[in-house]
Formats: sequence, C-alpha cells, structure tokens
Amino acid sequence: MKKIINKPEDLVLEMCEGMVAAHPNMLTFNKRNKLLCRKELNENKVTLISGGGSGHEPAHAGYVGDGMLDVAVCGDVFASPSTIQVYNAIISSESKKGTLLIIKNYSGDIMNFEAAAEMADEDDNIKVEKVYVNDDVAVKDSLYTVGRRGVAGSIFVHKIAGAAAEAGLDLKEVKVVAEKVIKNVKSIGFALTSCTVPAKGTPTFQLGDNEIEFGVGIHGEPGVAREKMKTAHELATDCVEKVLLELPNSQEVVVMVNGFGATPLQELYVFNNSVSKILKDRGITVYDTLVGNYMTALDMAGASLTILKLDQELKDFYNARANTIAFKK
Amino acid sequence: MKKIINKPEDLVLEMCEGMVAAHPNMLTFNKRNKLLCRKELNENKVTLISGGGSGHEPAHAGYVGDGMLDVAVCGDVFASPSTIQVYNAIISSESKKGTLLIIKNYSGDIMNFEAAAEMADEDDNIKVEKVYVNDDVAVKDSLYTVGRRGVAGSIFVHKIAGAAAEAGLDLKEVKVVAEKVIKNVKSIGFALTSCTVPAKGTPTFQLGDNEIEFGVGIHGEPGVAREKMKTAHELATDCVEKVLLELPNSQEVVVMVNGFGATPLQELYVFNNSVSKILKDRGITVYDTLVGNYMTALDMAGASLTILKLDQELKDFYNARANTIAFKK
Amino acid sequence: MNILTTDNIVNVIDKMADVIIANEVYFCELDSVAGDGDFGMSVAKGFKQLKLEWDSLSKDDIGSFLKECGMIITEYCGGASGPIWGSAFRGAAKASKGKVEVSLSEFSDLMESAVEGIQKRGNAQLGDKTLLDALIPTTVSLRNSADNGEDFVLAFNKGAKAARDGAEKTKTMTANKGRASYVGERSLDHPDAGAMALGVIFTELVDAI
Amino acid sequence: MNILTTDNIVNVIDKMADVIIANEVYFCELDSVAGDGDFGMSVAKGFKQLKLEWDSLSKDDIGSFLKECGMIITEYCGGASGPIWGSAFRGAAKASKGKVEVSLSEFSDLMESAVEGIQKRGNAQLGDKTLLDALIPTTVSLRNSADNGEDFVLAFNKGAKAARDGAEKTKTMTANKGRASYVGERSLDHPDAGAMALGVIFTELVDAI
Ligand SMILES: Nc1ncnc2c1ncn2[C@@H]1O[C@H](COP(=O)(O)OP(=O)(O)O)[C@@H](O)[C@H]1O
Ligand SMILES: Nc1ncnc2c1ncn2[C@@H]1O[C@H](COP(=O)(O)OP(=O)(O)O)[C@@H](O)[C@H]1O
Ligand SMILES: [Mg+2]
Ligand SMILES: [Mg+2]
Ligand SMILES: [Mg+2]
Ligand SMILES: [Mg+2]
Repeated sequence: MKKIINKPEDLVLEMCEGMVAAHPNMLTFNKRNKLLCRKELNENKVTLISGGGSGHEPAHAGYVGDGMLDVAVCGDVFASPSTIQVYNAIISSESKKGTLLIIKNYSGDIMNFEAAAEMADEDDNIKVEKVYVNDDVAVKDSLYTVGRRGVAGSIFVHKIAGAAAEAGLDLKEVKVVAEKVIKNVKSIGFALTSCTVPAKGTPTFQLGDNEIEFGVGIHGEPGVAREKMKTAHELATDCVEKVLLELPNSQEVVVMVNGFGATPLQELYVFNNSVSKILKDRGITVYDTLVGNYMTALDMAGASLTILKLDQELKDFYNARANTIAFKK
Repeated sequence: MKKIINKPEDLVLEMCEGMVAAHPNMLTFNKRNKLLCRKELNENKVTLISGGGSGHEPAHAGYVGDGMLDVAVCGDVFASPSTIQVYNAIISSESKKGTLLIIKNYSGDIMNFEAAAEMADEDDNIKVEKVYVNDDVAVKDSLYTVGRRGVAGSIFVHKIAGAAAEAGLDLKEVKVVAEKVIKNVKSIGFALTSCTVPAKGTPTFQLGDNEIEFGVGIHGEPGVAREKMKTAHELATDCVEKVLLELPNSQEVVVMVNGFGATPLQELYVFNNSVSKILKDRGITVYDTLVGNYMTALDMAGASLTILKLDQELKDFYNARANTIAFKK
Repeated sequence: MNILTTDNIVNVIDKMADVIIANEVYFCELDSVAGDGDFGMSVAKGFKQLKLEWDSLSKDDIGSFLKECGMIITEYCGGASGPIWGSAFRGAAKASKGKVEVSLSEFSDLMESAVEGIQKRGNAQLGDKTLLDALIPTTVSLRNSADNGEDFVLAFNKGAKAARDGAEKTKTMTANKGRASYVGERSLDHPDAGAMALGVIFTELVDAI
Repeated sequence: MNILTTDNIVNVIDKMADVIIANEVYFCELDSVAGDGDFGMSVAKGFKQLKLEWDSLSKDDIGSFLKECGMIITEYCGGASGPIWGSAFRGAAKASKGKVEVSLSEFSDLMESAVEGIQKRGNAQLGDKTLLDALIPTTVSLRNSADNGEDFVLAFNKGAKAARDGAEKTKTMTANKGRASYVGERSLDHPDAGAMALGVIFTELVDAI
C-alpha cells in the first residue's frame, strides 16, 4: 500500500482538517464528532444531514453548503459513523422545521442513523425524518434481501432535496421530494482495480490484467460478476442498458459519469462519449451531464453511470442555485 | 494496461467529443484540428490560447470559458499539437486585440506554437504574443539547459491572464500580467506510480512498493530522484521547502494541491492539512486553496504542490469571475 | 466452576478485547471476500477504546460494567458493528443489572438478552448470514448445558464449538442482511465475517475461565 | 551505384516509413527512460499518414516529393517530432528542388540542408543529446564518402555506422534540449531516443539502395 497519508488511524481526522483548511469560508469542523457543517445555518429551513463511511470524497462534505446539505457526518473509512456522532449532528443543527436524514441503504448506516434519530426525537424533541438512497441496480431487489445499495445517486438527492429545503418546503414535503428523486435515480458501476482500505493495507480483491468486476458498490465489495475487460463503448452499452431497465419511459434525464477515485477524467469523458451517443440513439434527451469524481471508493479504478429521470418539479429544483465545494450551480 | 477506452488512436478524439457532449453550452469542437473553443468569442478582448499534449485533463479544455481561455488545442497523449493545429486555433479565434499563446515550456510545444505564430503573423497579419510557463522547480535552471517545465502553475496563468484580458487590457499588458504570474508561481511534484501511455500500453517506469519519484513532471518522465516513500507530512515538508526557496519573501499565497489522476481527494486533503500547517508555521497567509485534479498525468498516482505568490494586482485578477468546467469563481 | 463473579466477567471481557485487537487484520480479511473489508478495524476500534478507558470503568457489578462497555462500544465501534455489538453488551447488561455473580443459567439469560438486543436493532434472523448464526447456536448450547447442570468450562467448550459450526454453516447461505447481501449469489461459499469472528473469540475465551 | 533517381528516393522513404512504423513501440520504449514515452507514436503517426496519402504524392522530382512529405509530417507527427522531422524534410526538399536524380555529393547537400532545417527550428547543437548527435555524424560521413568518390552502398554503410556510434555517445551526455533536459543528471547513461532511432533507420535503409 502506497498512499499519501500519515497513520491510517489519523487519516479521517486529518482529511477533515485538510478540507476545512482548504475551504474555511464554506465549512466548520466539529472534531469530536467529525461533523463538517455549513458556515451559516439557516434555522428557518429544514436541516439536511447525510454522511456515512469515509473514502468517498468529495462525498459527503463536498456537498455541504448553500442549496445542498447542512451537515456531513464522517465515519471511518467505509464504516458508518456511530450513533453518537449522528445524534450530535442532529442536535447541533436543529432548525425550526425539523431534520431530514439522507441515508445510504446499508445496515450499518441505517442502524446508526435510526438509533440517533430515536435519541434526538425522544430526548430532545427534534422532528427527524429519514430517506434511504438505494440507486444501485447491480443486484436484483427482493423482499428477502435488505434491498439495494445507495451510491452516486445520493448526490442528486442532496441537490434536489437541498433546493426544496432552501425553497422553504416543510419537512414532510422535502421528504416527499427526496423520495421522488430516489425513485427516479439509478446507478451501476464497474471496477478495473480493487481499492485498498488503509487499515488493512492490501487490496480487497484481486483482478487479472484483463478482468473487471461488474456491478460493484463503493466499498470495494466485489461486484455481481467478474467479466472480461471490454471497450469503453461496450461498457457504456451494458451500463445504460441496466440502468434504463429500471427507469422505463425516460424522456429527459441528467447523466452522471462518476469516477471511483483512480480513473482519470480522460477515460470518463471517453465513456461519456459513448453514453451520450447511446442515449441519443434511444431518443432520450440529456438535460445535463456531470463527469468527474463525485462519489469515490478510495483509490479504486473504475466508474459508475447514474441516470436521473426528470420531471418539471425535479428539473426546477435541479436548476436552483447551489454552492458547495464539489457541486456548483 | 486496463483503461476505459476504445482504441488508443481514437482516444483523444473521443475524449474531446465526450467533453463537448457533456458541456454543450460551454464548448464547441473543431474536429479536424482538435480545438475546444468558447461558445461565444468576444472579438473585443485579447484572445487566449493554450494547449499541448492530451492526458492532463481537465487541462486545458476544462479552463476554456468566461474569464479564462478562449481555445484549447489538443495534441495526442503527451505530444504537442502540430503547427497546423495551433495555426488554425489562432486564425479561427482572431480578435481585434491580438492573441496571447500560453505555452508550457517544452521544446515540442515551443517549436509548434512558435511556427504557428510566425505563420499567423506573416500570412494573416495577426498580432501574436507568447508566454512560456516554467513553474516546475524540480530541476535546477541554468543557462545551458532549455529551462524548466510548465506544469500545474499554468492554471493560474490561465485564470489571471484571462481576467486581465476580460478586463479589456491590451495584448502587451495581458502579456505583462501573464509573465508576472509566471514569475510568481512555482510547483513541485512526486509520483507514487508511473502512468501508462495508451499507445505504449505499459508503464513508463517501475516503482517498488516503497519507492517514489520526487520531482516528476506531468508526462511520466522520471523525477530528479528516486526516494523512499514518506509520510504525507514529510512529503509536504519537502515540497513546501523546495517551492518556497524559489519564492522568497512570500507573505500571501494561493495554494494548489493537485492530483495526478489516480490519487483520491482523500489523500490530497491529508496532504493539504500538512501544507497549510507548515505555511502557517512559517507565517505565510493562505489566501485561497485549490485541492483536486487540475493538471494530471494520465493515470499516475501522485500529487504536486503549486504556490502562487500574490500581490494586489494578482489578487484582484484572481478574484474576478470565471466560469469554466474545471474552475469557477 | 459453577459461578462467574464480576471479576471473572471483567477478565473474560479483557481477554475478548485482546483477541479482537490481535485479530484485527484477520477479521478485515474475512470481511473482504463478500464485504467491504473493514470489520476487523471497526470492531477493534471500540475494544481499543475500552482498553484505554479500562481503569475508569465501573466494576461494582456485572450489569454496570457491561453497560459502560456497551456505551463505549456503541460510540467507538465503526460501521454496523457499533450498534450490533453495543446493543449486545447493553442487552447483556440489562439481564445482569446489579448482579455480582451469575450461575450458568443466569449467564444464559444474559446471552439471550444480548441476542435480543442485536435483533431489536438489526432486525436479522437465524439464517440471514450474520454473526447471529454463530451467536444463537452458542446461546442455545449454553442454555442446554445449564439445563443439564454442566459447569462453565464444559459449557464454554461446547458453546465455542457451536459458534464455529454455526459460522461454518454460513458458507451455504446467501446473505440477506448486512453488506454481503449487496453482492447477491456471490456471497455463497464464503462464511460471514462476524460469525467467523465469534467462532475465534469464543474458542479463545475457553482459556479465560 | 553512383546516382539516386526520384524512384530510388521514393523507395528509400517508403522503406523508412516501414521501419518507423514497425519500430513504433520500441521507439516509445527508448523515450521512456528519460523522456515521456511517446516518441515512437509521434513519429509513426506522421509516417502512417504519409503511407495513406502515398498514391497522391507528387513523384515528379525529388524536391517536390520531399516537400509534400515534409508537409504531411509537419501536420501529423506529434510533439517535437513534427517540427523537427518536418523541417528536416523541407530542408532536404529545398536542396533538391527540381532534381530527378542526385549524385552522392548532391545527396550530401540535401542531408546538410536537412540538418540546417532542424537547427533553425529547434536550436540544438551537436552534443545536446538530440537526434542531431546521430544525424550530423552521418551527414559528415556521407560528405567524406562523396569527397573520396565512394558509391552509395559503401557510403550508406559508413553513414549508418556513424549514426549508431553517434547515438551510442549520447549515453554520456546530459540532455540540454528536449524533454530529457527536464530530468537533469538522470538522463546520463541513457541514450537519446531520436538518435537511437536514426541508428536503426539508417541501418535498415542500407538494404533499400
Ligand atoms: N443486521 C444485522 N444483524 C446482525 N449482524 C449483522 C447485521 N448486519 C451485519 N451484521 C454483522 O456485521 C458484520 C459486518 O460488520 P462491519 O464490517 O463492521 O459492518 P459493515 O457491513 O457496515 O461494513 C457482518 O459480518 C455480520 O456478521
Ligand atoms: N530541439 C531539438 N532539436 C533536435 N532534436 C530534438 C530537439 N528536441 C527534441 N529532439 C529530438 O526529439 C526526440 C523526442 O521526440 P518526441 O518524443 O516526439 O518529443 P517530446 O519531447 O515532445 O515528447 C528526442 O529524443 C530528440 O532526439
Ligand atoms: Mg463498512
Ligand atoms: Mg511528448
Ligand atoms: Mg464491513
Ligand atoms: Mg517524447
């Protein structure tokens, strides 16, 4: 393992401090609970909190700011923040309109965010609502599983629910908007290499020179199938296919081509070239395209495709002003 | 080699097309000459053109737009664009105030940009001025060499000369401002891995598990010394030291912590944490900090530190509005 | 040995922490096959903190000791492990409130209460390919030993075997809970990290009593 | 053989293109040690384009053929190689304007004019660790052969050896021009890619006449 770090134990703390040092006008940092918060909270809007394990930078602190999140809670690498951390996030950002937790659908996050919500509700009388992002379509959803993972689609939830909160909607309404985004956003990813969790020090899995993992998440979990390496165009074809299956009758969409951390922009643009052509061939209008590292998996090489199906309401909120480190509108 | 591409020969073209597909409101594309141009040219300001080999994305097309460049000329991977390409960039973006070429100091780029400037001057009577960015401090400068490489510091030249052009300064004045930036911007980089040039298909150099190349450029050239891997803090100490040696009496600076393509943001922020502490200890005020992939070397893991020493004029131009894909102000 | 005192329990937890910390990397590796590779780190982090705060922990009675352990674990264990291990300890604390010694039967109450705590928080059942597939068999085995009047040493030996067997069985399950469920059929043939870890831990604990 | 006709020159360039294209990866490797690894690709790209447009190239006389080659190379060779090889061809074209055959002495004029073209554009001298360190010795050797009345075959054999020896010598030089200069002392012990390539090319061309 070769990484620009000091000790693995100090990594998350130093990363947060390096982030605040770079953006002192955007963020404040609560060190004990590893909370990255908006510089100025507005107590007259619904508070939005997200977070989860670290290793997904710029998620989630990169989306804290005007028009998006109020607080990002940072867990250790790939590990949900603790109940206590989330609880402190909730009570330190209380607004008059209540708090929405945007949770990626993993059992660890769910348990911690839910327990924290119960504490805040019972002990502090704060209204807390929760939404569960589950945009990854790699694995079939069924009654018998815990459902699908939340991945890069989260950023659209932050953006659009953020705009709804900023527009003054109340807690229930913001939740409805967030759930609409969740219903209409789907993703699929593939890995060219594994990532290396710093505490472990070796790659989570091994891939041959001509192999990829298709259908991976953002934690170095293996995908649903090990496949032969393909061309960018074939990969794009597979991804668009898989995602659109779950978004029938899409007419106008926002596309995100997301890098997992070690894949250069050059390749992401080549991939987007194919995605945009395939969507055009299918008669789907691309309203906007994001290409870059939005939700990463440490130093994994690979990419994901996220498609958000638009309607007028989502489009209006999507277009609203946002000013965060990693997303500006 | 595992990359999200189709054929190496088509890579640059497809990347450009993928870029324009993602940002149709920002860029137009001249396919024959691989020019990425501003959507709307302003014939009443000095035209700014930069470019060079590809593989440095988002440089340079990511800096085309309001307040920065007018045209980016894209060569093949790590290969200067041809004289003909640059010549076409010049004649297709002619303004009433002349054209400034922002050239990174490499013999290939210099020969092609200069020959193109001669052609445009002699055949088309276009006033063309040139500046040479040489911010890399890895190698000692001397009378007997061709000087130092241009690396990530280029982005500050684009930003500040761009603001000067936008403010209506004339060609000579914009050139003077650009040269002031060049004098005051210095960089140093290090590699944790080599990059792989697609046409070659194997890494340019090999590094052991515990080795880095210190003082690398952005083309997979080896650095000035092979060193043992160090902690983030030690690397930051070495880099700040080297850069500040060449910027005596710095009081207020802009810092850029630049990733080479395969290094995740997490590590860049850890690195910045150390950089910001070291600068503080030296009594230097950090006016602004950029952390991210601004000038990459394909899929190289590693980072560079760039410091821009400010004065009031540079600060004012730095603060001016800019709206490009990779840099917004 | 027919009774565990507060001191004995403190010793057992001390040993448990040592085992977890010593196996941090191995537990991460177990979680790498179908999970995200952080399990060892997540659980070790809480137990390292426990060791740090060890001297100031209440050791007045079993219940208050386990409760304080549970709070630290909830706060410091990362990921899913914080709520799961935390609620296990807090569940066990509830069943041993005020007690300064426990019989094997009472110890079984305590373990059942731990299982209940985990299930309340995490909502998983036997067969869901989680650490419950090791923990529930162990608990059942301990209860049987208590009913048969066996002593702690024999009971712990049998309990540890039940955990190892249970962990082994998770190989044949496709995960429903936790991260392994996100990889679908791919988690078949690989045991659950948490269940395997319990097998290791219980085996080592036999020597601690 | 004491004369090269337009046809002969066309053949030599054809063979030269083949050699460059066949050695694309090897030339990239040469450039990897102290350069940026793209030299083979950059130079091959222009010669591939040359082959594509081959049929439509003017073959009326040596000068106009070389001039058209030079234009394509300038446009299609990437990096430093475009201006360097382009000005070499355009320089050679200037010295052979209108000629349908050249003697060895005239051929030497043509080579000297190529060197001049490169130096005008790239500003490098002998000893700067560039392809000039192979090209200039070759040119000198050809001129000597012409002065001694040798024929083309012997002259080309000697010229190729001069190129190889010159390339070999670049190992002891620290680069002043081109990308190798950016790595300072690190370029010592490694030959220049362009010079090495000329050694290979000239050696293969001996068979083409
Ligand atoms: N709902 C649950 N109930 C009980 N145990 C669970 C549950 N979810 C996960 N686990 C256990 O936790 C282990 C994983 O812990 P850890 O790696 O810390 O969490 P994460 O899945 O968040 O990375 C699994 O191996 C499993 O034994
Ligand atoms: N100024 C120069 N004059 C002559 N030859 C040069 C000069 N600069 C570089 N070269 C030659 O070009 C070769 C490198 O070409 P290439 O790899 O295409 O360019 P780049 O350095 O831009 O990557 C060097 O090996 C050297 O022989
Ligand atoms: Mg985890
Ligand atoms: Mg080059
Ligand atoms: Mg895990
Ligand atoms: Mg080169």
